[in-house]
Amino acid sequence: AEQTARFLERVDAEERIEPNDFMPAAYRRTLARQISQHAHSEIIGMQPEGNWITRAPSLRRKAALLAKVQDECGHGLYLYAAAETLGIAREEFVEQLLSGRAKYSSIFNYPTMTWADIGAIGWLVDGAAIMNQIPLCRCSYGPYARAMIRVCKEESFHQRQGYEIMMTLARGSAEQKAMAQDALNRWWWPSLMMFGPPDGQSTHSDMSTRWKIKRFSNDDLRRKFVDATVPQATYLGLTLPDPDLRFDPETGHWAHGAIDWEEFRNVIAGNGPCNADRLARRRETHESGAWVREAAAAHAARQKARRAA
Amino acid sequence: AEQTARFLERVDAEERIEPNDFMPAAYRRTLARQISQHAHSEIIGMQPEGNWITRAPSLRRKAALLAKVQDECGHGLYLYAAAETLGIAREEFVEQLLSGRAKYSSIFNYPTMTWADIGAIGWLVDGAAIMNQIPLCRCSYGPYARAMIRVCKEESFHQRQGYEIMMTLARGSAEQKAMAQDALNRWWWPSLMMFGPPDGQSTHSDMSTRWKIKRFSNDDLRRKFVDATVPQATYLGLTLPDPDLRFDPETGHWAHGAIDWEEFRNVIAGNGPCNADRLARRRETHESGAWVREAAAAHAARQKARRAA
Amino acid sequence: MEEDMALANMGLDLIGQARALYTHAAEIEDAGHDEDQLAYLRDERAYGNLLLVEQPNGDFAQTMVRQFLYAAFIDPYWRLLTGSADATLAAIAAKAEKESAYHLRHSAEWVIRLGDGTAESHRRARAAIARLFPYTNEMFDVPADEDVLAAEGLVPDPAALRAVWRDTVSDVLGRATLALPEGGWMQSGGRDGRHSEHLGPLLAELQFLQRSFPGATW
Amino acid sequence: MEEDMALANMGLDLIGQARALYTHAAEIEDAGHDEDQLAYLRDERAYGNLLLVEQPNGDFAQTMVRQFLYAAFIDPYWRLLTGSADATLAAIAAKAEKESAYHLRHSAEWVIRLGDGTAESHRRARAAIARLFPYTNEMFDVPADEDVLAAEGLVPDPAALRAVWRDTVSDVLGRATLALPEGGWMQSGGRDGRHSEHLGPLLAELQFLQRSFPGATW
Repeated sequence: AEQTARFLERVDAEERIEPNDFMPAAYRRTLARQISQHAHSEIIGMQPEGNWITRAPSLRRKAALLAKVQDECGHGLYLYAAAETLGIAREEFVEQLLSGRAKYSSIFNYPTMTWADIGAIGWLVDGAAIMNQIPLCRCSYGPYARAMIRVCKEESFHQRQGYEIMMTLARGSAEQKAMAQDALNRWWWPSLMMFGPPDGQSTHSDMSTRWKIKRFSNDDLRRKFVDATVPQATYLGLTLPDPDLRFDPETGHWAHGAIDWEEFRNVIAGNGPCNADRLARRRETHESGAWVREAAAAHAARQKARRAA
Repeated sequence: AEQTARFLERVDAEERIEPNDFMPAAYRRTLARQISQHAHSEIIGMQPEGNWITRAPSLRRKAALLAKVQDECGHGLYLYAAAETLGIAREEFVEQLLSGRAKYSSIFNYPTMTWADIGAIGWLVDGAAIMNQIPLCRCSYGPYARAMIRVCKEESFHQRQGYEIMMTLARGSAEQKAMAQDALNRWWWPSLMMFGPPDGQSTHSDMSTRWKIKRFSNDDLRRKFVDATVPQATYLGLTLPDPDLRFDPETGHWAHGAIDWEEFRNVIAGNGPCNADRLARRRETHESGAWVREAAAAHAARQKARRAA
Repeated sequence: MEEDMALANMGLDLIGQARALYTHAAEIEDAGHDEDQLAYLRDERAYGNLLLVEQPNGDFAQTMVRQFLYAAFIDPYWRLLTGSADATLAAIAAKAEKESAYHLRHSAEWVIRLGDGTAESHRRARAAIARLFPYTNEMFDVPADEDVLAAEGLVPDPAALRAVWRDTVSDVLGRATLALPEGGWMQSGGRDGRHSEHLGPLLAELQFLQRSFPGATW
Repeated sequence: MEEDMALANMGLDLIGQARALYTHAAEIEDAGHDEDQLAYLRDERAYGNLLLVEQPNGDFAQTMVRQFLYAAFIDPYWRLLTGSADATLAAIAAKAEKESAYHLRHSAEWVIRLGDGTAESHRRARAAIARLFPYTNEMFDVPADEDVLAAEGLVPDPAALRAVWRDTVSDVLGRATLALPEGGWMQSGGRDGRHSEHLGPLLAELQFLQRSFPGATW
């Protein structure tokens, strides 16, 4: 109890908690869950964009998309490393993902149907991710905060790239502009859902806020995102698919229409358009790599034995 | 010896030899080899054309190509059935193909690079096959002769289809005409090789002729093919890739330039552009079907047991 | 190889049905289009196919289960469509129904063989059903604007086929010693052009030549 | 996943090299083309790539062996090209050589690990070498018209690299406990646009969007 009090004092003083410091078991559990889910999201998030690497419409776009997907893999790796500092091995996190017990961001269960989806993901999904992640750069747990600083820097680059794809389409032919609008129509609402359930319905928020893992409420972050995105859409000449969207002069914020939380719960529960495909693909990749991992281990063991001899 | 003499008399009298009739062991061996090679050629021949089913340029062409590849499968099946009448099970022939011991027509070791190759195969390869096969409709072995009658009917339909594809391309845009000419350039010489080595170098011909399996020499059949094809190419407005080709007014036949028999021997020996791919593909298909064959057998056995019970 | 032949037969029947329908649609549209225009020059979002039929072949169990689940729906659908007030549509349906009856019989026999075959084939068949079942509900939705056509007696109401489909599937799965999935989430969106990621690469191959040589005749 | 990163790095380096070369080629050609014109709007027969690099990924052994056999050639080739009389080409080569040296080291390490790993990885590595070796001789042929360029000191003679390539491959395969294939038939034709059947579907995906929306900017 005294340790816990001391821990809370340190958190209040904005000190960073490091792996060898004392931390309450629930804090450790919460962080392990959140960081590993975040890592899983990066890894699964490679799939919808990876779907367009072979079909990217120019070499420049192809290189940028491949680099982006590679960055996501890198983010996954930093985040697994940050989660491992909590005393759980990466294999365990991977096993949770493959068995379907662990969650990942529900947005990656939507399919990428056209090239414009690549632009919309960069602009909206990475944009929403950044809103969520910037406060995490000041999270009380040191390794997570440091990983997020690096991730946020790359994400904002991705977000600008995605916006630029949308801009090119919006200023292109009528077909291209229609493709951009269609992608916006499909990705807008799922992006708003990325901030999680409305305040009051969120199950993990209270303690997370107390522990300075979470610094803003879901609704606050969502509001920031909408405020930032509405003028961007206007600039693109595209229409947000929300007839109820309006600027509220009293609050100074944009107010959006009702979100279909039923859809959100369904996708989280495994019923999104691509949940089954995403996990199946991840499992296949993992299984088809088994013989390679075994070979690498066998070779390393033999090398070690040779050196010892 | 008396039986053999009687057998030769029957052959001379143009009687058909049937499965239960006496036949010399060498006759049986020769036929089993020839018919099974012919069957293998049909089965392997599905691959170069199958390569374009998903990319066929219209629904009509797609349906025709799929039907053609299906016909080749059908031909393979009749021919295996004809070969089985010689007392060897189909599994054995398939095993010879998969192990690489059996040969098949070397023409199918060339790749189909453009849509025009589908036209060229129909026109030239099926055309050459028909030249080879029409005399086989009168072959001394009854089951083979009857299978060939059916095969030839379908092949000549395929040949007309191929010619019509070439015609459409030759009368199309400059790019399409160039595509047709390019395919002709690549397929012409391999088609001439389909008739086998020049007379005198052919190893199996003498006895086959005596037994009325073979009725024309390789060079005779090749000459017929060239005579038939030259005016067709002229009609298409395409140029045969042989600067030495000329009409010989004395013989009344077209004389072609020298054939690169070195290439022929190499492709037969397994060194064609696609030999390795063709066999690998056939093996994969065979292996990936193993569990299905086992399931069908297990179900059939269970059904039988149920009926008996 | 016998099975290659049967699958090619089904493929040919299905291409033939598609061509007949496209040609009829192009005639009705009367905008100078033809079957190839409709198949080769539309983008993914303009394709209103069922999600079920764009699912990958996977292994032989997945291919056969997909064909079975579809045939169990489309065979009685064609039968109802033979009564269409549109004579051409009724004629297309009459031909297609004979073909789909064979597809249904053939695929059902395989589902039974695989389900009641070896442990491996049972496992694969079960996995295929689990993977594909969520795409079956969409078949019974009335596509946008089709209610008008149904009211005029031009097309049947697919919802009416739910019971007969369920009976067929339940009977065959029973004989295959496979369980009929109960409840569970159902996917939709194909009718509105919201596709899985499996359709795009198929269209890239399908349309490549037409797109590369615009306006050429093949 | 670490290996995903490394493979993506190689892919990015190779795309970067291709873009630099295409851009330079387009400048020299001076016909208003750009890198994408050269990559996206040429047909298969106009692609003069090595057959080796169009072979399918297959399993991880096949991917790695392919990259290794190529890197063992292209790394010393880039090194020679740094001495090109064409300053742009020399600069492209100087950058590419650093990248290819890494590709060579990385792929060689994997070939050794797989060859000297488990029985299964050894078998797979051996099969990959048997499958891909026939495509290696083509690397040392002087492409049509390049003799003129070589005479002017613009490009090196690839035939001069045969010995160093063989030494590298022989050394790595030796450490991998894998045999260097001796003799055997060698394939060719890629330089003249005579491709295997693996290239067509790759180009269909690569070029699909450019072909579907002619003249659009992306």
